[in-house]
Amino acid sequence: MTGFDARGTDATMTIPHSRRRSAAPRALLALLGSAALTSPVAAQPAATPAPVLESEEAFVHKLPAASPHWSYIRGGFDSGGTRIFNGDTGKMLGMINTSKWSDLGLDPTGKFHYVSETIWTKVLRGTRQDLVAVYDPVTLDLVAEIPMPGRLLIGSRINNFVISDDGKTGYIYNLSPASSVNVVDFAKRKFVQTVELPGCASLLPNPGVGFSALCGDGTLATVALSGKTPTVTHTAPFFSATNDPIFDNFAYNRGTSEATFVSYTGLIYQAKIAATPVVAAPWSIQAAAGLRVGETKPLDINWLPGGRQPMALHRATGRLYVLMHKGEYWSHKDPGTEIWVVDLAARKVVRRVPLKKPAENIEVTQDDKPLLFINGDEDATRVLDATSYEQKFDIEHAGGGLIAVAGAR
Amino acid sequence: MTGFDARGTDATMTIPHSRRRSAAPRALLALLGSAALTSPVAAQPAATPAPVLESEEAFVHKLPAASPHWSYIRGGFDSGGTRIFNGDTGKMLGMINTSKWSDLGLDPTGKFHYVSETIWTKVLRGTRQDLVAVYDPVTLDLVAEIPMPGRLLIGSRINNFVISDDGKTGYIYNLSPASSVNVVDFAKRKFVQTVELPGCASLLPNPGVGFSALCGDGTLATVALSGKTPTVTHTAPFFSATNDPIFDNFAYNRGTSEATFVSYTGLIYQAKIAATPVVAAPWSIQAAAGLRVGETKPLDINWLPGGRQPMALHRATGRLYVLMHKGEYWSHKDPGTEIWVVDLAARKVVRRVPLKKPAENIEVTQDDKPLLFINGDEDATRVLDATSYEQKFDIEHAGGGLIAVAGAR
Amino acid sequence: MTGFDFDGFGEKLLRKFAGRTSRRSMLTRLGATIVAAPVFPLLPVSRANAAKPERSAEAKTGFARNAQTKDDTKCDYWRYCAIDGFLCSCCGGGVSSCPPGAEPSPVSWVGTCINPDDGKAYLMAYRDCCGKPSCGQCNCDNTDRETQLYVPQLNNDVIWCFGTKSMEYHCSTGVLVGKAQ
Amino acid sequence: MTGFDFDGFGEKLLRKFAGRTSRRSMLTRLGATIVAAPVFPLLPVSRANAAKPERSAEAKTGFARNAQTKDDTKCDYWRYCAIDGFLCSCCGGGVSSCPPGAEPSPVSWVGTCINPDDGKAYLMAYRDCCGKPSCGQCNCDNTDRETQLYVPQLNNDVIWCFGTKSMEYHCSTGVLVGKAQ
Repeated sequence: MTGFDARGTDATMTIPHSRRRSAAPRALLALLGSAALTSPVAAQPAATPAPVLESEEAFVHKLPAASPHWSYIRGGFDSGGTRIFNGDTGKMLGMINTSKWSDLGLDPTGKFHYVSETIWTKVLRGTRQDLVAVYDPVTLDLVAEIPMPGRLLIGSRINNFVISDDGKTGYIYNLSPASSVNVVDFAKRKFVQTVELPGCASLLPNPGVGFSALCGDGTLATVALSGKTPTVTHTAPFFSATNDPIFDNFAYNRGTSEATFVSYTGLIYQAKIAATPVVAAPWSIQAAAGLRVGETKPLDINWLPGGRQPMALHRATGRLYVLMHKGEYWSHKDPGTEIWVVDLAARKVVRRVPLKKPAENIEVTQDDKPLLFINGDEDATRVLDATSYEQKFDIEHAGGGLIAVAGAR
Repeated sequence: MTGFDARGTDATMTIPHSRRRSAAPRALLALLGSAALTSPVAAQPAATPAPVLESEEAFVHKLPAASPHWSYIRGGFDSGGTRIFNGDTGKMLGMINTSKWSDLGLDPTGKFHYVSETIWTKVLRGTRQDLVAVYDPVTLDLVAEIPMPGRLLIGSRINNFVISDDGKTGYIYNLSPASSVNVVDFAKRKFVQTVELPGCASLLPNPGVGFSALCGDGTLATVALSGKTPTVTHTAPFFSATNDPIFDNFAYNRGTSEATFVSYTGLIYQAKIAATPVVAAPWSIQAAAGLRVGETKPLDINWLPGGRQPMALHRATGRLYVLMHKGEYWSHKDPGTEIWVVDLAARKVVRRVPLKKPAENIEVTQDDKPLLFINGDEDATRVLDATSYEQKFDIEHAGGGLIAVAGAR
Repeated sequence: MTGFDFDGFGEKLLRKFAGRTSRRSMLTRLGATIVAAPVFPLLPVSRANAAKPERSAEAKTGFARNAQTKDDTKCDYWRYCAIDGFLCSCCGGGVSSCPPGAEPSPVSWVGTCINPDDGKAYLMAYRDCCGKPSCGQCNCDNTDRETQLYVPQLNNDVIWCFGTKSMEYHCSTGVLVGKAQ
Repeated sequence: MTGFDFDGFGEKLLRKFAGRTSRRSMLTRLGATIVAAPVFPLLPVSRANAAKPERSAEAKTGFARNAQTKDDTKCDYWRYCAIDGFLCSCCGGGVSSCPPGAEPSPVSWVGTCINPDDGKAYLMAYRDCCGKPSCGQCNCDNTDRETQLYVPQLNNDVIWCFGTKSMEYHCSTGVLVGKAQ
């Protein structure tokens, strides 16, 4: 277990006791300081009638039992830290030390929080270190570090670090610029192997098999890890990575092992993830709303999906929440001005929710009274009821980055 | 010379050549990608009439000869980097890698930029490293690192890292929480010694002697370094560190070895820094403007100095620019709504310049057509003509932190 | 120059509470020259105290005239008269306790604040919680009797994370130490 | 699926310009599978070209319809049709050169932009300058033909600082590689 190393701070603490005690009286006075008050402090209780006696002890909070309404919200590009908020109250509960170049992984079994990160020994310079840091989810203390080979540095990706359903294995995407995946054993807390994955990225756990990934040739790759050496298989091509790409920040339902992809033009693809994944024929989100389908040609203005984390899936109801904006093709990073609520089974847009301010990221809690969290450039996160679509409140200074909730991926 | 260590990034580059070449065709295709265009790229010049041929080579700029109108502006609390701007154009010229917990030192002889910094091997954890990083002022490349014992972590202080007039010695303040000063030989690029300085802080170079510092007992301490062991002497007390403190971000004139201090109530103290410093009797900035003097008593509203870097001195003319606001005593961090221009020799406020927005930091260039730079919370830095007081322009996203110019300290 | 006897004050505190804290050796090592605040009793604060409000000069700072005693997640909460930074009470901690995973500094800067309920002055120890990035919530910068770096324990810009495993600044608390007058 | 022959393209470039660059070994090591752009010629751009503007579909993206060719410190400069980040031309560098002390990445992501002066499409190599904190000036995020991480060389979120001494991101440049059609 690699814990903190306090050598540096210890060094500042080893000043001989005598050094302070032997200081000249004038110096001591100065160090002790003086305040503008005229009487010395007495450390005895005053004899006031019926005093309210309280005791203040220095202690460090632990997190209460996790609520499904908690959200984990990244700061902006240059800020470290992921804040945990209670969506019912808007109160901050704590912070996970996600360094600037890191991805947060929430253990599906709830036992740990994992941070896949890249840090240098001297901030911007020195020796590069790639590792998974393990945090206790109750105390938020660092409990271990697992060194590994390199990982890709990129902003705002939710599928570059995924965890197997049993919480025992982590998969970390790397581009160097060759493409590969680090497999890390979380039970033994050690790096296992690097699997080459040329031309693919954006990972999905594949229970009992290994993992799957999207590929630039329009296929879904599946990497089986049970044999002596990893084997990679591909589906037939089902989308065009350059003509109508699907957002790599897609949604995944662990319960059913189903992935839901949305393309730039608004095609919805659903895939059953297994040893041999099956991808269903896509359908149009605009058509599901009774509108004409999205097009790739310029000057064609339509409602299109967009943002950075542009969709969220409520697993139990199969409702997909998609950030939509009006624009031309290639506006796929534009923030959403509406949330479209899609009933995946019925293939219907059941609600269009206009937003007061555009949003880039969206996530939904996985309980039966779900909340929606949305944010964007403005550093505030907004909380909506995911059933009534009432906009409950804003959490100021929550951070404008990726949003995670327990059980969503 | 300690330079960059590229081991980490090297590790990501040592993938065997064959690994990429031996990749499956489908995978290679995906890695190579495809674009939406229909024709392959030809790397030959097209036969267009009278082509404007240009050659684009990858190169890295060097800074031009330094202008006295350049300013060095810190980012906000959590951002790294000090941006160099040309005050005539508002253009950014480059950036010095000032890490979050660091102080910038501009070499009075112009040969180097120094960054006194504290970094950990793992961002927020790991081994603490205190050092002075040395940068080439033309290429902005790191040329050396000088390890040293601890230094104090604090925001927005200009006098915790000062450099002797000959550029050969750096003095770095430490609080651990005992008070001391690291002496670093910049010519030999090595740490020399730590001098205990109980009860004092906020350093001044003291040419031929060592350094001086302000003390909590209201004195000025002088540390002589010429003997075998450092000797510390003190002036008589001349101010009250708790009843009317003087701002520790004071102004210093290297040319005359004179320090100018301003107190919370608006008293101006001038001191000649020498082996035995001489402090003149203070006088009131408000009286110098024809107003009643500042008071410490509550409910007394007056013009008072305030901010974080609340004053700037133009050495050649002896003009002191002070950020002033209307308020009560203990409002010493309030941003200035006016700049008061003080003729130190005449002891007169010669101009009061109202500001469109309040400012927390101010600096003035040292040439004969000086510019004023002011900023505050809003991340823009404003540029004013320091003679006509015309507000020239705003530099957006300049950073809201400390401002440095060549020759000012 | 009049002032606190911080040294004597610290010694008294140590004698009184050494038995209650496991941090004694740390405190001894640091000395008592800076207020060390691992365990402090909250001395009596009678919110219904009928005594006339204190009319000392200190009671009348702008902060003190407007302070409240109900909501410790606001900058105008009475204890915060000299706090600078993010309120731990907005970060998953409390008015005198650290958010999960942060570490309280054993030393602190101090302030003297007026409780509007009884009009009396109390000594506050502002203790930073360390080892995480900036909390970012409830940023306050109050400056009653706050002075400059040459009196470090009365300066609120110093990162008071001495002796913690990581000196990175997360948020600040206000521990009530006792009556100041 | 139609597309660039990036591999062939890279090989040609290498053969053509290997003699002019000292980075040959680096390029060879990286392979030519990603556009490596240490030294590129600017192929002819006739600003006074009287030929009729290209009316291809690509010419008509929202970005292309509004792009200008005069000011390379603005997000709508024609070369920046797929750039994401801080413009080096606002950071002390140039449209295709790095600010002092930053290091150009030998590899880059690419885009295809229309020059409004001749209406033709050009291949751009967006090369990051690395090893300094975020420049912070002129933040742009243009997305013409920008795709997702599974086609990394057409994705503008990747930190393209492979092979540099420090992978920290400072700013981005747009190097003109040649005509695309």
